[in-house]
Amino acid sequence: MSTVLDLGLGVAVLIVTGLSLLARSRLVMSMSFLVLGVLVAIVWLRLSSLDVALAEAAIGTGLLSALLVWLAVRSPLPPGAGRMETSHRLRWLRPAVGLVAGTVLTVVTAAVWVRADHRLPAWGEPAQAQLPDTGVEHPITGVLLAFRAYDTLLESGILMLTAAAVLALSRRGGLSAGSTHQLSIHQASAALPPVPATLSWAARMLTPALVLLGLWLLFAGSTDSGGAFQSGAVLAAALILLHCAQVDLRVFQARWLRPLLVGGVVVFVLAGLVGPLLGLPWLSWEPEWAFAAVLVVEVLLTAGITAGLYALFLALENPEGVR
Amino acid sequence: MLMAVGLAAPVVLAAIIALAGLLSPQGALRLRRGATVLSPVTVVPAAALTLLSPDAEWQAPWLLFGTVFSLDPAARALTLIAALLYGGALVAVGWLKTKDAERGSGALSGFLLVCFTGNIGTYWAADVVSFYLTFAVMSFSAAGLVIHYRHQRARRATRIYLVMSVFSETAILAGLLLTAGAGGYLVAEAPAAVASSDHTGLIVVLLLIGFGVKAGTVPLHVWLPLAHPAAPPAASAVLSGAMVKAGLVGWIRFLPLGQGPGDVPAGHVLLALALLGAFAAVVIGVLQQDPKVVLAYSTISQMGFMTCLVAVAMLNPSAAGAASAAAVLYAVHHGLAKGALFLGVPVVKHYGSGRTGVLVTVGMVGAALAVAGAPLTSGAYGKYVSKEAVEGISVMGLGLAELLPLVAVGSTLLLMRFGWVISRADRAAPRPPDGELLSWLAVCAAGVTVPWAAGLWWLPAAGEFSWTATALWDASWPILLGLAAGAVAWWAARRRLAPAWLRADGTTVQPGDLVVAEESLLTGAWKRTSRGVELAHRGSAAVLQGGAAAARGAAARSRRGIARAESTVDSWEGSGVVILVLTATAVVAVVVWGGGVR
Amino acid sequence: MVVNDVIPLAVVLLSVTVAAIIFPLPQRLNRLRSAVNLAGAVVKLALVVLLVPPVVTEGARPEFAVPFLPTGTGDPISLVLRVDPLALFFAGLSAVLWLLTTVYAIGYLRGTAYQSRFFGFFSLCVAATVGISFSGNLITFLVFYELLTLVTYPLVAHWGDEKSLKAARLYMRYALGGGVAVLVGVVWLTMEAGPADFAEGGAADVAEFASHSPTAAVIIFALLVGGLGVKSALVPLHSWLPAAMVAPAPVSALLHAVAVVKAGVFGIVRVVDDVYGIEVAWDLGVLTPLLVVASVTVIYGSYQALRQTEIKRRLAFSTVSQVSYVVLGVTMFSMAGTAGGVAHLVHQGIMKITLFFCAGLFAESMGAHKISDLRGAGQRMPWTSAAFTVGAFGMIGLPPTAGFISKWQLGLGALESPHPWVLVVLVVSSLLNAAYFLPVVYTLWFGDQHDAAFTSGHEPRLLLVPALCTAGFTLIVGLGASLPFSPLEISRLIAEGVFS
Amino acid sequence: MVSVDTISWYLLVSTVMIIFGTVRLLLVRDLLARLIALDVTGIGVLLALVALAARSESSDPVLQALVITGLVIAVAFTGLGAVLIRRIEGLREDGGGGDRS
Amino acid sequence: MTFTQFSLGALALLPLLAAALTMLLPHPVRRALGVLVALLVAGFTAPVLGSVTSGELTELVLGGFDAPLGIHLRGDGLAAVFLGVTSLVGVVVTGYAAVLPKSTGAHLSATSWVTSHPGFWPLWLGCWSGLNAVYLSGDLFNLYVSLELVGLTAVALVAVGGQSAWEPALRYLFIAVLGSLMFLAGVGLLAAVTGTLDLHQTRSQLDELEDPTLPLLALTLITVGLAMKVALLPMHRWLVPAHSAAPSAVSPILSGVVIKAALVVLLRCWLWALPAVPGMQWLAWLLGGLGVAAVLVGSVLALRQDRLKPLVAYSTVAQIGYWFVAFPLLLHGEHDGAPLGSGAYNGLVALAAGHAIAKAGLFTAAGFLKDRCGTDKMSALRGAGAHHPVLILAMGMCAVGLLGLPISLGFTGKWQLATAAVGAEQWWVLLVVAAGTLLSAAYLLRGIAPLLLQAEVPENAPAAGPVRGRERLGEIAVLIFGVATIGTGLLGAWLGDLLEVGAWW
Repeated sequence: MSTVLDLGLGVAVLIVTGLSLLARSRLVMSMSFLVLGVLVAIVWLRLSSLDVALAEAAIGTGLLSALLVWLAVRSPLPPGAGRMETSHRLRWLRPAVGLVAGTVLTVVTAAVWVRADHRLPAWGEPAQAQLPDTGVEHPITGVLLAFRAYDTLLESGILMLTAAAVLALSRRGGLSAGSTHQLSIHQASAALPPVPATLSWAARMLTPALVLLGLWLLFAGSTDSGGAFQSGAVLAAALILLHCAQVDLRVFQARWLRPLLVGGVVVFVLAGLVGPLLGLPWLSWEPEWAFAAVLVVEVLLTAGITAGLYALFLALENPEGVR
Repeated sequence: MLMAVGLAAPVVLAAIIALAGLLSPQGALRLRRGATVLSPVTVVPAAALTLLSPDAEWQAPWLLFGTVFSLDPAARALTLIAALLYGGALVAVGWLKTKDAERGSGALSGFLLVCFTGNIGTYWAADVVSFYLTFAVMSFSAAGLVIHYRHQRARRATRIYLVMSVFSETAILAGLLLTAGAGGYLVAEAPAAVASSDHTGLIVVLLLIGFGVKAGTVPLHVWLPLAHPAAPPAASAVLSGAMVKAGLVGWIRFLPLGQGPGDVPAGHVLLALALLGAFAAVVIGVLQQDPKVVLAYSTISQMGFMTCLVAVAMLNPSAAGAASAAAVLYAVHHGLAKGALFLGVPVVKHYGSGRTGVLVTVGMVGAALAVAGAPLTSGAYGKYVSKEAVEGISVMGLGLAELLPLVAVGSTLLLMRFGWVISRADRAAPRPPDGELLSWLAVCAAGVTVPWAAGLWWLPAAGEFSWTATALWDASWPILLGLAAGAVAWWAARRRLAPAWLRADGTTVQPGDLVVAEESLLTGAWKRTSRGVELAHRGSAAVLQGGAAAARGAAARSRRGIARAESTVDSWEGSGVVILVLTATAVVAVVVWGGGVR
Repeated sequence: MVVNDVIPLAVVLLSVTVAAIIFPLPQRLNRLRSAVNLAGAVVKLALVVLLVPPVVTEGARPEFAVPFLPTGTGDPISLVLRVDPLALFFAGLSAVLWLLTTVYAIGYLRGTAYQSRFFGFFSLCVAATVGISFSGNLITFLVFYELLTLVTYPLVAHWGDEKSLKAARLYMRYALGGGVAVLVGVVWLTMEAGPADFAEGGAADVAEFASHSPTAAVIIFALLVGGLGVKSALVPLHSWLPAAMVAPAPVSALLHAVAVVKAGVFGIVRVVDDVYGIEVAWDLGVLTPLLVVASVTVIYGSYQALRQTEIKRRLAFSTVSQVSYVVLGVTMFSMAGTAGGVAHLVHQGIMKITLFFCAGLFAESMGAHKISDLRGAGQRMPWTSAAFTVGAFGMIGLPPTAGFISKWQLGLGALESPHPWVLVVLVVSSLLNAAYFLPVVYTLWFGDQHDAAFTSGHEPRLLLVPALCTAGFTLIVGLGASLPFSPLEISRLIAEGVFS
Repeated sequence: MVSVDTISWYLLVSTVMIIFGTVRLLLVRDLLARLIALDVTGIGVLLALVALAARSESSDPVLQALVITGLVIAVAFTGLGAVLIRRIEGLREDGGGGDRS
Repeated sequence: MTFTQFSLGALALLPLLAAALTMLLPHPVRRALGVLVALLVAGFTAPVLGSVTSGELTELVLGGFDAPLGIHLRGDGLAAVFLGVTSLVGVVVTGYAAVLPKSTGAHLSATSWVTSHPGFWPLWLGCWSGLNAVYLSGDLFNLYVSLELVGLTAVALVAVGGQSAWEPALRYLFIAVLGSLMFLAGVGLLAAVTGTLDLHQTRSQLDELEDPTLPLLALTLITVGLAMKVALLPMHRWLVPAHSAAPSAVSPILSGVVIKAALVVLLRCWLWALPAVPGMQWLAWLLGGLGVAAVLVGSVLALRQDRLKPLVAYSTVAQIGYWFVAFPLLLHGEHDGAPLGSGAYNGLVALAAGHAIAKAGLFTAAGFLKDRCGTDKMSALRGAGAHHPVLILAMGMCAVGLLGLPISLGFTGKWQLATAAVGAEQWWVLLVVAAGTLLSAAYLLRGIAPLLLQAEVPENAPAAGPVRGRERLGEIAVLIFGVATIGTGLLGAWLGDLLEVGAWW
């Protein structure tokens, strides 16, 4: 049974992949990608990776696809198409090359995979053994915030800096508190279709539920599936909903967005600095206070991720006078 | 030490004249005038040296490659006449009233002074390098004498003189280098070294050519008839009296005379050329109109005589000592006599009339007789010892001893022509006696005495004059013959018996006779060579340019190709195609072929 | 001894320091710039003079080394500054002539723009030259050799017009091409025989290498000499030199007399004498081809000089010819010849710099660029003309100038050597030299006076004094050739070392 | 514990996704399509990692954590890309702008 | 924990922290903080360099969790060299950006476009953090994360250059991310068969592997991905617009150090993570061939440019070629003590380090001129150097480094490359080095020299205006690069010693 399921799932994934890659319309592409996200989340559930599935659902399907769909909606036709005619030669060359190269690569890679002599990771046992020292019970959270906290820190840095980057591409270079304000809803709404009242109402009603879900995911993370990323994504989704419902978030954006954005990283680094101050390596938590540290970091990280994702969304609207 | 002073004093004074330019114009003029007046004093150390220390030597191991100057009998005699001639010339140039002085007299005196140093240096040099040094100094500073008047003739003469000097210097340099390379660094060892060298013939030829220019050997004499008339008379006097003798000295010093088997071909050639010079110069000389040109041809003729002696020394090693001593003695005599004649040219002009006229006439005739070798003159002594030296050598069946007196016939003819020409020359307004007259008188007086003294006391190898009637007759008949021939010629000229083309005004044969031919020969050769080189040059340049153009074309094509390729990857898709192809190729190449997946 | 070891480094750094001070100086601080320049030059001369007694008489070899390149195995290759007589010889030349050229350049460039840049690179150029002279191995030599290429580029291009830039580009193309050839040669040789420390009589490692694989040794020799031949303007690699005459006169003077051309020739001397060793080079059979090339260069350069009507171009081709005398001397395989060649290194320098100084003076004061423009210069600019005459006589090889000394010594060397025919080359070249210099001298002194079209011949003192000094040197060096510490004596010492 | 065949299957699916995404990314002109292709490639890579994680008993936490990290990075670059696309197309809408990308 | 170990962590985390903090600050304070942090980072580099100089490999086990579970930071020779170079470039560029804020890009103010961009500061510090993380990382996945940090911040740094920079930035983004993903795919492949992510453990695990195909495939993917990020020839087209459109303070960072991050990762994979697998030489030869093409083609293309910054960018493309020319030599003599491979490796690192400094200087200078004159068209810039003698000198020094003439690391690198080639009897390398040198001379002379030396400056030339004190300071930055280009040339031997520490052999 499982074979059929896997086969079906796989084929579905490939079909949707094809659709999202080859479709002519941007909207179809992005919607297909959204579907792909859902399918992949299922695949990951099938591969017994609940956390990843959650993350995919929240981040991948939720936010990532939302970004793309939004982009497709805002500019549905590929502008400038046909303006830059490629030479006649390349017209038939491109698909041919793509086909041949893709086939060759696939065949070779598949052949290699088939011959591969898999070896199970060597970190299974030490991970089990050292998990108690981290103060968390959920192994994935343990990996994220203790064993490979460095990766996580850099990665939250990436998100923060990406947010910084997109803010920098907005008015006033993301500098002043008013910057986010100015590119926000007022200019954007002029172009957006008016939001139906029902949607606005639904968004407002949905928000507390989402916030709750987010908080649950956050605090569950230490013991069970879930964690800062999933939680942050849900919270960001809540903010975006509110934004779309034209709730006035200006004060939040002006006052809180940037502090929240950097808070996670700052506290993470400072927490990492405690170790060296005590003579331990960077980013080490003593078992005694490990849980507290992880919790603080996780909470602030969630806030940071929320802010970062929200900022990405906010920055999608072009500031006026972009030229 | 005196030697060093003798060499340095003139140079120092010349330097002062040159450096006077540092002062204000008036100051410079005053200083130069003073130096000019003082200049004759600088020959005194050299003259004193010849009288006081006959075997002086001065070594300066730090100088050049180690320098030695020393005095030997030949040098002693020649130095004395050089000192006299230069002294006379300097007096003639310097001791004049300012209004009579020639323009730029400072420069003329300066060049004379430097020339003097070079000239006595060639006599004194005891090593090849200092010989070459002094010879070059003399040669090139003489150009300053020739060009003095800067008129067209002077320029041409200077140019030709310089070209010939450069050839001469180069040949001498090569010859001396070979000599030194063969171990003859010191002059005393040079003839032996040349004789034992692997390149004896080459050295001899190089030296004959090199010194031949200076000594006026045909066909290298052409500068003489051009330079002498162009230069101021005082300068001509030293040119003819002292400087041309340096070539002779060079031969005597370096040719392997008295060494080896003798009878070398070079000797025969030299002898033939010398005789040709001695006689041909007469023919050409009598056809000239300028008195100094006539004198110049006389010099060529006389130098031919002396060259004969050198040739004889080459051909007959056993007679080498006597022949070269005779040559030196003859040179001493000829230097003073000819110097007196040259100095006399302006004297005749300025003092030839009036109270001084008689004195001038007597002096000039005396000097002319001496050159011709009239009995009781120094010329007779010189000719006598020469004849003794060449006894037994014959040319084309005629004994050289019989041929040489005929030179005196020629000389007589030439000097008659000189007298004729100069007597008809313009006379300037008489002026009170000054340095010009004084110096001429001094040289005349010296001409009477010095050769005798030098020959008898300093040059014993030359032998003494035999006061026999034969000898006196030997000295007299050529003169008489010459006078007779001259009278016939004069008569013939009066009657216009000579063919129309034969005119004695320097147009039938121009001064410098062969120079035109030689010039055109040289320029032609140069043109041909340079045309050839030019062709080769242009050819190679064309090949290179063609190559460069081809390379440029190829480079431009490849640049264009690269740019086209670049424009392909300019677009994202183009770049994407390339990247994909590359990736696929890499994977296939590495994994399939390299890794062995089949 | 310890102090002596530091002197070579100090001499190099001195010039660099001078450059570093001068570069940022604003244009208007002329006095300060001149003062720094002159102080540097004087101190440098003093330092070099300090080295003479220990090196020449006591036989000391002051040395300074820093590790430079890793070899992967064993000791790193060092940058070595070592003073041997040859090094001192060349350094002395550059020290003396730098001082004079600096004075000249200060006068020459007075009132023009970009002086700080000029003098900065000028000092660097000297630093490179001194570095070349003190180099103790091929790598160090290469370093300074390339440095020289670079720092002379802005000097050649100094006027900054299209012509200068083009000429400078040509120069760079040649010089870098040569530099690359040398680089390849040095890399190869270093791989095969180690860093090739200069040693009198040749490096032992190189000799051993040459005995195993003569072919490779010959190819490396060709690469090295071919590369160095570019700077030393061996025909057919000489075309950059006449083109580079667009540079300001002091630069041309320096280029021809001390720095670039000389560096190339000095390098050839080093390679032949101190890397391969003359015996090894002779056994490899590489000397005779080089001798032939040098002979061709001597004649061809003279011939080309004769064809030129511009003063500077004639001088440039004369350099092509004259510099090859050095190569001629070094490759004719005789001790006297080597001594003559090495001595000519200095002699040619002082004579040629005199001529360039004078050419610059004529151009500045009379606007004379062509030889025909020089008519009557002897009256208007007697001192310059006199200096020029001395230099020209030197070039012809007339006694008692320095040029005669080299020519004589080379002639003796040729007779001692297996190639006496070289004497013919010398003689023909002398004739040609006379043929192209005497007319200039003649024109100077005896040429027809031009109409009053020319400005009067003012002779600025700052330009004149250096020219007179070098002219004086030309005579002094010639007259005092046998004095202790004279160039000839030192080169004889060097030649003895080479043949020992 | 997931069977080896399943793992291999998903690895194959991921391979196809990666390669398909890459090919499309490199050859398509539309900016949004490129961004989506990039995301497909990214998901393909993550799918491979998850499949590898699934080899262990009770799916390997370390690899899962890495995948989550990878997802966040994917969002980050997609966000940056999306904003840039918006800006660029904003320029074009205003008429003009470069045409190279 | 020693201070050196502390420094290892601080080098990556301090700039990140600072980047976060700067986001909260107003622009002038950002500049001050930036300079302070730059100096601190340089300060932390010193102990690492110090301990590596004394032959010691510093290792930090983050969180106390050993590999393969945790992540190790390793301060070995390669890391130390690039940390040092990055610190140098970083400090100088930071100072330059602080003094001349208009070099940091252009942003949209309330009403119009304004030069200077406050967003530069967090992005640059974040980028620096990523760079240091790349150099130090001992873990393959961590390398991926660090690379992404570098890549995304670098893209953003390009994008702050204003509207004209957006398209190049986007193109760069696609390439950078695609490259990283290919790298990650390769890492996944390796992890499947090794079960570890640690570099050293990967190597020992692969040593036991019989079938070479999977490591080869992984290496190929990694290599192609990273070569894309380094901009090896046929994959170089993104670099030119990105590096030339970037703000003046950013181009030197991008060309100087950012592409080196990918190179370091490439070296880590080739030399540390993988043992000598048969078949690798195929890839090495492919890279070598592309390297040769890059040297030649890049130079020729540089010659054709009519704007300054693209010229300098193409020069980077050409220089990149040299690093890859070394690859075939890296594998030589792997078994016998590896002297030849080590020579090529030393040469490669020296070339890359030398290029970092020299190119940073040249790009800073190019940006300086562009900012000052408002254009980088070379026809408009002719004679621009007339008023900047120091700039001329400095650019000349940098050009020495690029030409690979002594004294510079460029020379040291070429020397070692060439000696390694002679040792391996790969004569073609000598030809390439020679041709490359001459071609680079050609474009530097034709392109840059007239800017500096041409005397005829038009009256109204933008460069002719008065030079402000700040701009003089900016010139000093270029001068520092120039002096460093020359000065580091003397450090070749030391560099060789450094690289011995923690080397793979």
